[in-house]
Amino acid sequence: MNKALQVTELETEFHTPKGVVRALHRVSFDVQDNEIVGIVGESGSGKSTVVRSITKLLMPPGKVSAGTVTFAGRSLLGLPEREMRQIRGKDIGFIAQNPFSALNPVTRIEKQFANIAKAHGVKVDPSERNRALQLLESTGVRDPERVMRGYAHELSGGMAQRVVIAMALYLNPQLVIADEPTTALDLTVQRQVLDTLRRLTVESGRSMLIVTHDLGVVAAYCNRVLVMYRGSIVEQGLVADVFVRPQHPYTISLLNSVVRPEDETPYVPDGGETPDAGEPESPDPSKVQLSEARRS
Amino acid sequence: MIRYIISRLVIAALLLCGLITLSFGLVSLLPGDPAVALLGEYATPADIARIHAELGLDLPFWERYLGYMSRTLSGDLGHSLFTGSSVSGEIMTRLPNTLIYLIPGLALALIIGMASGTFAAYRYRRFADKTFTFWISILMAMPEFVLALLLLFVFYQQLRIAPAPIGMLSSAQITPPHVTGSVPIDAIIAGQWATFSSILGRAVLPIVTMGLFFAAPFGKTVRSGLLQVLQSPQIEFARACGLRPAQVFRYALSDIRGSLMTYLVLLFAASLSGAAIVESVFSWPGVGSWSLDGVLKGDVPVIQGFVLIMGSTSLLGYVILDALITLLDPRTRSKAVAGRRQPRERSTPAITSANS
Amino acid sequence: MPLLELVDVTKIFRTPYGEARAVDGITLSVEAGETLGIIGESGSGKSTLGRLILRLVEPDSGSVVIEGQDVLALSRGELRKKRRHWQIVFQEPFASLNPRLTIRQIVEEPLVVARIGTRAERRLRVLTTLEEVGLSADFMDRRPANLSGGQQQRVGIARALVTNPSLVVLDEPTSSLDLTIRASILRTLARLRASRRLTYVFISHDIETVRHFCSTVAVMHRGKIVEVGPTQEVLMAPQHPYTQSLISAALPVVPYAATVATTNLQGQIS
Amino acid sequence: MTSLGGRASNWAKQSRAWAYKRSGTVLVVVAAGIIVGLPLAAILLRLPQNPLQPDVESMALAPNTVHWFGTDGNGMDVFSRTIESARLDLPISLAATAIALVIGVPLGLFATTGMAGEAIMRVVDAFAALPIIVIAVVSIQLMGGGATDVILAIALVAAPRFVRLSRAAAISLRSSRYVEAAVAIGCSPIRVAFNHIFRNAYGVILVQATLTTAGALSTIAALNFLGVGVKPPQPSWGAMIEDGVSMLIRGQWWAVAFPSLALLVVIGSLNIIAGAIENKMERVEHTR
Repeated sequence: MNKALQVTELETEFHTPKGVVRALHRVSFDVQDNEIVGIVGESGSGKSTVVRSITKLLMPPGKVSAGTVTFAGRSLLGLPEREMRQIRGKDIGFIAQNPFSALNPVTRIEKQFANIAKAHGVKVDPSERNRALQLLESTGVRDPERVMRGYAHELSGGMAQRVVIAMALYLNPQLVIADEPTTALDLTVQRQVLDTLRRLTVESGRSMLIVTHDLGVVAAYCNRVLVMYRGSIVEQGLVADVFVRPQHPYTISLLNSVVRPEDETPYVPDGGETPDAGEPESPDPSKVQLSEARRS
Repeated sequence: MIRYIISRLVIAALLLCGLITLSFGLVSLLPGDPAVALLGEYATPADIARIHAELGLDLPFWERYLGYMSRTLSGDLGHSLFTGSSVSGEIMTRLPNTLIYLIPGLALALIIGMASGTFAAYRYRRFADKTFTFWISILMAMPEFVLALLLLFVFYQQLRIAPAPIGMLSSAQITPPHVTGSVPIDAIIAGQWATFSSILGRAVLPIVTMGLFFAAPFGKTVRSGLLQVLQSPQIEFARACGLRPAQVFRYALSDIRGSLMTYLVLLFAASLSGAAIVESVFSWPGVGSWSLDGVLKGDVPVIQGFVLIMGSTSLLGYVILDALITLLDPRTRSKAVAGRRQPRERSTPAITSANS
Repeated sequence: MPLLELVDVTKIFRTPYGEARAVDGITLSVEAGETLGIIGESGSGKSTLGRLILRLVEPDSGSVVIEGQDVLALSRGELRKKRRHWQIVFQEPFASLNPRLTIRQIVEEPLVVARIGTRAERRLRVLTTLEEVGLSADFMDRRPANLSGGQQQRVGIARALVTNPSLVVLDEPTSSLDLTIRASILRTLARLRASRRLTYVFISHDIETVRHFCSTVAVMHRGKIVEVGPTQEVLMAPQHPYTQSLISAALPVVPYAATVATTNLQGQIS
Repeated sequence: MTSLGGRASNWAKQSRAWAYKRSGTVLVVVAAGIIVGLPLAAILLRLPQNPLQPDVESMALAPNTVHWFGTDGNGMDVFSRTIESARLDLPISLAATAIALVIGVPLGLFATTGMAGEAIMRVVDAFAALPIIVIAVVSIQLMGGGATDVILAIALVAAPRFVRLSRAAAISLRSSRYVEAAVAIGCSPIRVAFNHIFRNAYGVILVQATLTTAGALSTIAALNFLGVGVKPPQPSWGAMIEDGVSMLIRGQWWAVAFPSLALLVVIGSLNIIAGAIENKMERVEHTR
């Protein structure tokens, strides 16, 4: 099998007025063709930072300080923003967590499809529009014609997420990155959306990297899993191996907290304290950014 | 749709009646007697009684109120106690003089504010942003007339490239033949382009004053609004789809469009008030200096007329704004058009501008 | 006699766009010492039901009886006096704590309001309650923003328990927390239930949590309870189609992992 | 997550961060010093020249060792007059803000619902549609024109803003989770209003009060510039600027420049303090 994505020794830092905070420690993994890889971890573990570092969507004060990201034979981190922009949306599709905050509320859905096409130099004509319609239909959107002509707020959560998926897949990307794609959805809808996602990615020759905190999603949909804790990958391997024979104490603690919460003792890292008992957890870097923007 | 617009208009009409009442009430409470103001302290009781009768001041309160209301609604704003000229006529001839610098001034503020605010937001915490913040803080601390005088000193007194602050026309210019009474319009009608361009030249400093003064708070609003929206999931998704920077900026702008428009109308209302000050610095014969004169002399119909015209202008601004915001946003439009619009708070950003 | 009894409780939200029956004729009873789980998806009306029980929202019709007391018959003042016996823990721990108060002020407030104890007695009570929920005395003078999510929720639990209530409504108390922290909060709640003989109404959208935590479960769908019964029965053999679809949609973490993992852990420790 | 860098670079970074933080504090202390110090200086200190004494011998003198800021067209000392202006201008704007606060905040906090609340908001809206300077001038004319009248007029103009602000704060806080929690533990409505709503709203109100003081100062200066309000010979920055315009046109900048600078510094100081309070409030709430 070929490697669609290879990440080696990735390190990311956040430069705050209080000093430098390292968010990722030597993160290395790969995603092969036709495979779904899950990243699990708790809030602040750096799983979203991995995704943003790969796609270079990290906002200041975040900065990748070391490592390489190779996608389809090209090294991404050295690419100028211009070329990176061409890769985003066309070669790497991105699915956001909350569809309502991801879609533009005042632009018609069809216009948003057209904008994506235009950005990548694809001519917007009726056949192109038909392709979008078909894509919407294949993601399970009922009455795609009406959805195309409407706005995001007219859709239910599940339908809106399907629209987002269709947009991410619009230009046939080889790799799809999904950041908690079903967290904002209800249980019954979650399963349908994930099924759709699986059908449209690996079953159509693509690969997918999926970030989640839900071990059930990983167990049911992923081939391989990366377990992240405080900015490092503490364990990775086939889901069947990791979930049945977890090696790292944190993974064990994570699995136990779901399966038998009544007699689980939280994982305590060497020399550290339980995150919940002593000092507050280290701040989630993405939240640091936001609160600073709000301040000004 | 039609139902929605009608409901907006009805509300506007009700507010207009309230405004008329307010302007009547405000001035009726003036402690001084307009007749005394007009005739001087040594007027005989007979003279005062005659003036009272002329002005209708001897009538009971309700009759005066209803009379005022009906006259105002039919477009008659009365006559100045001092010059005897019709208030609505004066406003009609002077309003173009004010608008000739006010509109370009606001447009300038819009351009400077938009450009600098956007630039600062994209260069958040870098040198350009810090420079921007520094100059904004200075401009925000500067009252309008101080800014006007500073510009005057630099460009007229020192550099000698701006004309003297003595109004729209220098004595050398020929006054165009009287058609509408408004000098710039008459100049256009008469085809006196030299006169007209001289007026424009003299309007440059007032325009720059207005432009800089209102660019500061507007730019600040643009910057903080953009900073927030540029961090939003919506913009992240747009970038993740590979949209061009210009497209991303359009998405960001559409998100803060409503609050920017609201702010612009607030600035417009504030600028009508600032007009009095700018006009007194530049001896500009607009509505501002005229009304100020009236207020200082206690010229009741002038005050009432001015309060009414300015109030209803900004009222109209608010109504148009409210309708535009509702109709431009598909989320509120569908509800409004269905005719079952929820009463909602208009989100007016607090004005932090010092003079407004 | 059941501790909590709801009969035909209905709440209709009226908006300019029409009426929404958030809670539609619900009849329920909870025995003392029992934990009733209410499970449902967003918009099913489960949170509104929790607030109706405590009369934080006024029902349109029906009756709510707690410990033989008709809650809806109480006057505002009487209701305030009774609140110390019936408490609630909210979903968002940070949002439910006043950011300007210290932890001590937050936990002490129910005692102050109910005029319980002298200043020193209250202080002691706050201290012991905080310890009971797993927080040391160091936390007393901190503010909510300096605590982690799990710690904030412990404060929320301490505030609910400081007046020794008999009934506690838990409105998704762990859904915004991380997995490992979720487990330890649930254990704390279970321990308190045993030591204080509490009755819980546990609102959740997570089947796994309800399976481990509740003796009885009620499934809510569009304002109605579609199925109610002992947890194991309902989850093992669901009768109503909605419950069935809910359970089939759940994504369990491979069940046999647990035993293996535990042996592994024990192996490491020894 | 851990902090990075060797000991040396760490130290350099920390000291830079310290200096950065400190520079903000220094700025606020200086700003507060100006706001408190200027009026105190005007009241307590003996000014180098009599600010009310015209002198035909020394008209329109440029800044020199005797007249540090020069003299104006009547030969009065600009430095003494600039300081003396703080005696009235600052207290008047503070008093006006205080009155506006006392009227506006309770109206806003308690008029959140019902017909009374709606009516109050409509009046506030109508006020927003009126040109403020004109309203201020009209009401000062209406009342006479002494210092108290100026205070009342400015308070009248500023109060609606406080109504709007505190009402918005009260409405958003009333639906907040912790206010619901307070109701759930049995707090009385008065306790909820003070311990939970006001305690969290006073930050925004304080910021607005500081900005309003700055705005009041600017409005007072504008009124005095237009010749309304405090009567001569009592100096005020606005009136001094107005007096100096004819000198300015001739190139004698000092009679306008120094009172303008005083206005700029004082208003700027108030803005800095408002910004600092806002920052502080944010930090308390969002330390996470």
